[in-house]
Amino acid sequence: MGLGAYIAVSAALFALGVVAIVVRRNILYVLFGIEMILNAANINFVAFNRFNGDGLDGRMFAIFVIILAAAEAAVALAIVLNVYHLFNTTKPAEVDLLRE
Amino acid sequence: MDLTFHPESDFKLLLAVPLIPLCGYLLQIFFGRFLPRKGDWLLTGGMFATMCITLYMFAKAMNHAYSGGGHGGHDEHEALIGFFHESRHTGFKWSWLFQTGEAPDSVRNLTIGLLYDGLGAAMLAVVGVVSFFVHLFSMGYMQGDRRYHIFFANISLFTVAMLGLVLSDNIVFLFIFWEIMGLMSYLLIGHLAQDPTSHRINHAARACKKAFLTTRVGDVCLFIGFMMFFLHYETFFFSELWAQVNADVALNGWQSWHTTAGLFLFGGTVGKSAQFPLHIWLPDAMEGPTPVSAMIHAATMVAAGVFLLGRLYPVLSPEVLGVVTVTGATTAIFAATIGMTVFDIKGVLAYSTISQLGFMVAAIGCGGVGLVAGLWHMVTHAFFKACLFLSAGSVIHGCHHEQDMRKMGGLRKKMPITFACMLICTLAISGVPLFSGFYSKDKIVMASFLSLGHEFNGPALWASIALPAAAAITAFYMFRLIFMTFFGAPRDSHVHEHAHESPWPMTVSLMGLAFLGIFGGHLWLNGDLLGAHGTWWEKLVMNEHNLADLSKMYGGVELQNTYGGAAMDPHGHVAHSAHIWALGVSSFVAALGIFAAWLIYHKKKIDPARITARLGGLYTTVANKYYIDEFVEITVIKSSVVTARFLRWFDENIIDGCVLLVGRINRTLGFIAAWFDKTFVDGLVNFLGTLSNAMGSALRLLQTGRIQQYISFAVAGGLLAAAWLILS
Amino acid sequence: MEHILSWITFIPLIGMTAIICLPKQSVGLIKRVSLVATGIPLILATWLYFQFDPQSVAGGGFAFEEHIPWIKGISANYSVGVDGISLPLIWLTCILLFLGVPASFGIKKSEKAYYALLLLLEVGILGVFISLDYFLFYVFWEIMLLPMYFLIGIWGGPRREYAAIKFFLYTLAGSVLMLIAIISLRLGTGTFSIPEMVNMAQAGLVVGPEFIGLDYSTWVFWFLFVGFAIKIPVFPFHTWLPDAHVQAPTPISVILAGILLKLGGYGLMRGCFPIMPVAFQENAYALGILGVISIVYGSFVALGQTDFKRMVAYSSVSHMGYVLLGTGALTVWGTDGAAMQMFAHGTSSAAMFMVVGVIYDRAHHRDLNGFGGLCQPMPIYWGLTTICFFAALGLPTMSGFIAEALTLLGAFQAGDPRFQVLVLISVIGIVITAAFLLWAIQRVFFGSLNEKYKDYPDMTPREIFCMAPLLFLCLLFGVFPHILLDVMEPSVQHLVTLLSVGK
Amino acid sequence: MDAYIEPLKALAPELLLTAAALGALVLDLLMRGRDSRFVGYFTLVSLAIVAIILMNRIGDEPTAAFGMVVVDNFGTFFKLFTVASLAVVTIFVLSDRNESHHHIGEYYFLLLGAAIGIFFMVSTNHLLLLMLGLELLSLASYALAGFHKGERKSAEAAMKYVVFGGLSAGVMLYGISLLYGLTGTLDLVEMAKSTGEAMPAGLAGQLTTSAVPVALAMVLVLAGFAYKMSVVPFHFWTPDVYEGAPTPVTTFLAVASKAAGVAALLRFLGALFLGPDVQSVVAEYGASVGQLLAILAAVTMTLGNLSAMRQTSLKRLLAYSSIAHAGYILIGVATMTGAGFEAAMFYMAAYYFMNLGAFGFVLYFEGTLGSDSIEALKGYGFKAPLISIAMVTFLVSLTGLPPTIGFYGKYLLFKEGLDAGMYWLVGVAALNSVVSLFYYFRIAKMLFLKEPASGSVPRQPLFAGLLAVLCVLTIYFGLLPDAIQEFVRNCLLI
Repeated sequence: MGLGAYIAVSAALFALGVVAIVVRRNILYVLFGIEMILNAANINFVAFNRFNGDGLDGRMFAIFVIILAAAEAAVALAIVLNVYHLFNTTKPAEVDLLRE
Repeated sequence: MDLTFHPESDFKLLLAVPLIPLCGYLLQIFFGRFLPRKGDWLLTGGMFATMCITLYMFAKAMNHAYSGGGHGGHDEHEALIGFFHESRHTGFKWSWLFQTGEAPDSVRNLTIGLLYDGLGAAMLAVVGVVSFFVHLFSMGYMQGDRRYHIFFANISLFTVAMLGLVLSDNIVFLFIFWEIMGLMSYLLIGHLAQDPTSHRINHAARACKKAFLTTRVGDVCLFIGFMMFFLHYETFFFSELWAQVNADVALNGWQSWHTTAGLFLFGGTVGKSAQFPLHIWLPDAMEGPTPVSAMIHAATMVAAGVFLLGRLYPVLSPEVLGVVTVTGATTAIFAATIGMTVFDIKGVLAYSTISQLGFMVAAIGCGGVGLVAGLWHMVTHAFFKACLFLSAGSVIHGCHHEQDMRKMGGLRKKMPITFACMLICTLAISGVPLFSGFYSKDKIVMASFLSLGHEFNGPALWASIALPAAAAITAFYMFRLIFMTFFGAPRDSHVHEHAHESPWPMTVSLMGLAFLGIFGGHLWLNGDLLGAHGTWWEKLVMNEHNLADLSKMYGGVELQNTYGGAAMDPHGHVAHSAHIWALGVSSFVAALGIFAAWLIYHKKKIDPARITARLGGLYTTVANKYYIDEFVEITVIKSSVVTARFLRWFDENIIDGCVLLVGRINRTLGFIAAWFDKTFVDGLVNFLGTLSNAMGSALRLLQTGRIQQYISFAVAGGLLAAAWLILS
Repeated sequence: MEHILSWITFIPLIGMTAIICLPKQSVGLIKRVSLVATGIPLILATWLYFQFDPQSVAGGGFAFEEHIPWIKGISANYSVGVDGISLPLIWLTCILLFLGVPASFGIKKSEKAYYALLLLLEVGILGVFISLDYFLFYVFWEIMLLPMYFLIGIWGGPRREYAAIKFFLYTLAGSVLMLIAIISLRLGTGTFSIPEMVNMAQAGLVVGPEFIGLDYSTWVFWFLFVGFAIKIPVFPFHTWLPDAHVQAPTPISVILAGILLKLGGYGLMRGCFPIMPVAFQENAYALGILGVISIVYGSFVALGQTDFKRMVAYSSVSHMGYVLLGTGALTVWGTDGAAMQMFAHGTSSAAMFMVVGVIYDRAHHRDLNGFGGLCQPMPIYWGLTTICFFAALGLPTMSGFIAEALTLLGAFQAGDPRFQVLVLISVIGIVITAAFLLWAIQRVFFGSLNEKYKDYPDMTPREIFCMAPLLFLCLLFGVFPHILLDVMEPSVQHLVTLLSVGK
Repeated sequence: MDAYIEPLKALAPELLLTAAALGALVLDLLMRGRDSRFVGYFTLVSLAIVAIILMNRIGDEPTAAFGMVVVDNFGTFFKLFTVASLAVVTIFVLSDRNESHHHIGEYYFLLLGAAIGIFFMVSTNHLLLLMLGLELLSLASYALAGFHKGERKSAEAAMKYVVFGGLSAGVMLYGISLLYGLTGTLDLVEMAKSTGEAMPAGLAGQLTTSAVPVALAMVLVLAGFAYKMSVVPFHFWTPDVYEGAPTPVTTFLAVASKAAGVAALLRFLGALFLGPDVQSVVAEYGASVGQLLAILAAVTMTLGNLSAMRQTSLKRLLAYSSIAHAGYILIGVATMTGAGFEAAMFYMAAYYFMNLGAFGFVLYFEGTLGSDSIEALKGYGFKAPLISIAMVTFLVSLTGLPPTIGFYGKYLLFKEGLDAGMYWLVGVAALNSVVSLFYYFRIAKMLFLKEPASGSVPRQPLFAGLLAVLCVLTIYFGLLPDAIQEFVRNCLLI
């Protein structure tokens, strides 16, 4: 299985993530979308590191990204929770006090 | 006393001529109100001094002229040119524009001085005398005016302007004084516009504006004219201008631009001397107090225009002179006809002035002897017209500011002195022999004949027909005035009862001027008594039988634009025959006119009403001054006002609101917030404002507040960027 | 006295600081301080004017120069100096600002801020006139805007906000163009020093890239020109002027018309034409046309006005047209006339605005048709007004006449014969100017007196004190023009030689 | 052992900051959150110490630590910038009248945390560390944005911020991964240096073979920076978050966080395209990237100014103005020259004074009037003259008129732009500064040209004093910018 396949997968994942962020009604799915993007990046890192390049840069990076993702998820969820309390909705489309 | 000409001392004297009244003016304007009698004595006294100086200098001039020139001459240049003095040549000058560095010596500077020649001498004397008498007269006439001291200040500054104009040796300063005169005429004609007691307050307000603006048109022409001459000859000085033009013309002949420039110069005369079609201001100038009218009509304003022609005669090309002749002759006959229909006593005089000015201008246009005759008529006319006006003023004063002749009549008994003076001057203006007017007018007619005899051309022909006719009409309406005012039964008893002779200052000045009205022309007799040759005037300016001497007037410049000269008429035969004819014709037409007036208005053989009825439309046309005023009102004034209104609209709506349209559209789209409407309504501001505002509003549509839409926009943008980077 | 220019310029700044430190309540003291802070510069400037030897700058160069390194990062220097063109304007500035203070005594709203801004304004104006360094020039140029904005915006008439922002925007729009041009000049010449730029221009060394399809000299020239033309103001950039004038309080209109408009003309003579002489020569005729349009158009629009102040404002448009016409003609007389016109108009138009102010303070309206017969209750006012108006319409013995006559004569002699046509057209403006001024006099002063103006008081000594000196100057320079022309002449001549390089 | 101690010295500021952050947290616990102001003072002190250390570093030779951290003047400049702005922000927090000063110790902790993130962000050539720093900054910022938990606006702001930020972070990561894949290294210098023979090829090689992925990666990475700098089209979060977040936080985002973005971008571009031994191909590619940035700059400033035109909320207006200013800064960046970068850095310095001042004013009058609507400003100038005059000065500076530092900054940007031949861009910028006058002076108009409404405003002398100082500095450095310019010169990247 060559590098191309990995890239294809990650690209698909990335695209899915973006789409999810844009179209899904529920905020949680939006957050999932973000996670998907991060993981798409991860796949790239690992794959590239595996196929070309010596050293562990890519894998290290992937690990860090996982940590980042966790931290970000934590913060994000806290915020979303707070929003839910104040707006009684999980639909980002309905959270639009701040606009022109 | 020593009557030889000493340039240094004499130029200082001459300088005093305008300066005395000027100082008087300054004193008067600031302290006049505090002086006893509001300071009229101050200015009148000053004017008396001025008059004395001018007369003294005039005597010198006479002496100089009779002693054949050269006496006063310090270098043979002056000796050669006979009686002619320019202070710059005797080192008496003033660097005006620049005084330090290189500039003073450059052509760009203006080093000015005095010019005192025959023409100047005569004019100066006339102005001095007349304006003194006018001052004197005013002391009586203006009593009780609420701005008495201001009036005196202004009228003396008016005189200053004229004196300066006569003395200036370059056209720029002539122009400057010319303009000042315009200002003063504005103030003086408008004198009553500030007097709530005057019932014609609004007329005065209009009249003064009209006078200034109309003459201003002429002034601008004059400015352009001498600008064009400067462009080619780089000098403003009369003497240099004459010399260079004639040298140039002698070499290359007259060029077309000479004519153009000459016409522009003549435009100045047309404006100031109230020639057709710019004459419209002069009748309205009646709104000023009578002494002012006297000044304007006799000594200052209108004389200035003729004087200018005299000064610039050598630079006018024959074509221009033709135009001058036609204009003058036309004006003469045209104004005369109107004069017959006017009932305002001052109005008659006003139109007579215009017509007489026509005579002068036409004569100058004829050139040669005509030039002299025209200028001479200016002198004689100054005397009798001043007298006529003052008499009219005296009548009006006597009749408590009643000006309508139809209300007068039979005043002969009530105010004998006035009557006498007025009669004398009427005889003079009608050109009755032995009165001053005759001599000049007769020479004018002669001049027209002469030029016709020399060269049969349209202008000369028109002049030869129009001028005698005008002379006849003049005689007619002047005597109409006399008969209606002084003879017959009083028409308005009320006016008649209260009529009274005027106080001494007025009568004295009347008599003084009347005297000159008789003898202003008779002075010709001295020299060699009864000898037909060499009147004082001819001595002063030329010898009519030898046109080459015309150059004496212009510092020995050989004139290029006038006909004849000794060669063409060696023994003066043409001149002689023309003289005989002129004598006959002018005496005849004068008699004719007077007789007709006597028939109609004294003997009442013919009822004027019938004639007017017979004439019908023609009469009304004439009576309405040929509708010139209305015409101007419509064409010039209305059009410019309309233009102004339009341009204002244009400015406020098009220029300032260049893209107001965009604003409108946007507003209808409802994109503009209220404050914006309020703050930026038009102009570039509006353009920028509405445009950017509209775009702003469009952009606001992006900011929906929905995070996911934001993200989709962002992604789209990112893709665009990527695409760009890939494609580049 | 080697720092006299700096003193003249910055004494008002000291005065401003002093005023800021003063308490709001002590109005009298504030007024006195501002009188002093404007008076001292006036004295110094007068001394300077008569101290100045025109011949010393005959071949170019400047007098009373100061050069101090300022911003090393871009090698901009604080270098100042005067020549025959700037000195009279500096003098004029000091005069008008000094007269502007008593003229402002009528203002009753937060005086402290008002006088502080007034003094700041003076600093800006004087700074522009003395700067020989383009960066410095620009800084001062912009500093002027702010006080002007607030002076119009806070103390102005009903539509003051609109007028203020309009003034600000127009000028800013011009000055950003200027900024771009200045920067590219800096890049092209490697210096900010105006004299050096001029010298390089003489040697044809001012070169650079083309922009929006125009070659370097052309676009830089037009950018600078527009920047200054808006201030002059030249048709069609003039529409800010009437609004600004009408809304501004009297003393501010006086300063606006008297000096700020001159900055445009001065800028052209100092910072635009000599640096781009070739482009100038190419476009000289266009400038002449613009000038004539301004003259004729301005006078006609003025004739169409019914608002006294608007009329006067448009008369400024008309008069400033002569500056362009005269300079464009590229003759010494023409440029003399232009330089003189700036001074002449500075005095006469300032006086005219004071005239308007006097009547507005009494009647609280400016409708020309609403007056009539005012010469009866107010003879002095009528007298001064007449002098002032006749000065404005270029009556001989008034400085305006000298200026206009020289301009027209100069333009008529221009090497380019097409200018003669322009002159012939422009004289229409002269007649129309006379027309609307006299018409105004007739409508305001003559005729039967309107009852409600019957008992108006005549001009107060303060008002006379504000107006009389200006009229006196009009007369003085009209009768003795050499007092002014001698100072200008050498510099003007040098300017003309600079502009006619390669001709 | 020294091998570990030496680098730690190099990291002293970061460590100290971390200590301070923890200290703040602990202190808050000890105080039991009675009055958190004390924590604020503690923060100020620690910031001061850090600042002193950093000052002493200016001019030192660049050193490296752990092969990732680069300690150079460029970094130090932005660290100082961060510290300085943080100090002001802290003062803002302390004098925020809408803030109950209880149990908000973590406020300061979060600020310090964000600072740590910035510190790492600006001092590395290694994409991993850069990413980590950026994320740290972001996480802290999310929390700060939503700090007023009870307020819906604040919560919404936080949510939008986190979603948008998360996405951008992901996108950037993806871009980085692509770069890594294309060049086989995460070190920018390496990337630019490698000739392309090696397998995998360096950037130089890839540019010749596979341009499309490079372009993609480039855009994705730039998107990350653009988001931090709030450059169009990644600016959408800005107005909403600025409006919703507490004003001090907004200030922090507008100044410090934006600066961090700029710094990172400069570092990225500098290392990649302008380094000493960059491949010529790469350098050329940098030019076209510069073109892209130029376009973004034009769009950004125009859009920012136009949208600011009709705002009713002062904070929102300033948000758009900050977007516009991001555009101006990009001019300097887009020139892709050292001088251009210098201009950009100087403009950041200018931006520091004027924007802190402007936001300070917002905070002040929010605190006194309880609203940030522009209408509420009517006649405020007559009630609180000092700060209103200061505000006008800031506005003048933001418009870019003399005699303020804003003008000089703009002058430098224009100059470099013209020097780099981007006439059209400078033209757009000039037009923009005219347009910007509209809305900036709408505020000035409200302040002074309108008649004041009745009622007086409570005074905050110290706070007003701070604003006055900023105002004076704005003018002082506007007239004598040499000091700052020298400083910037010493801190240049290239």
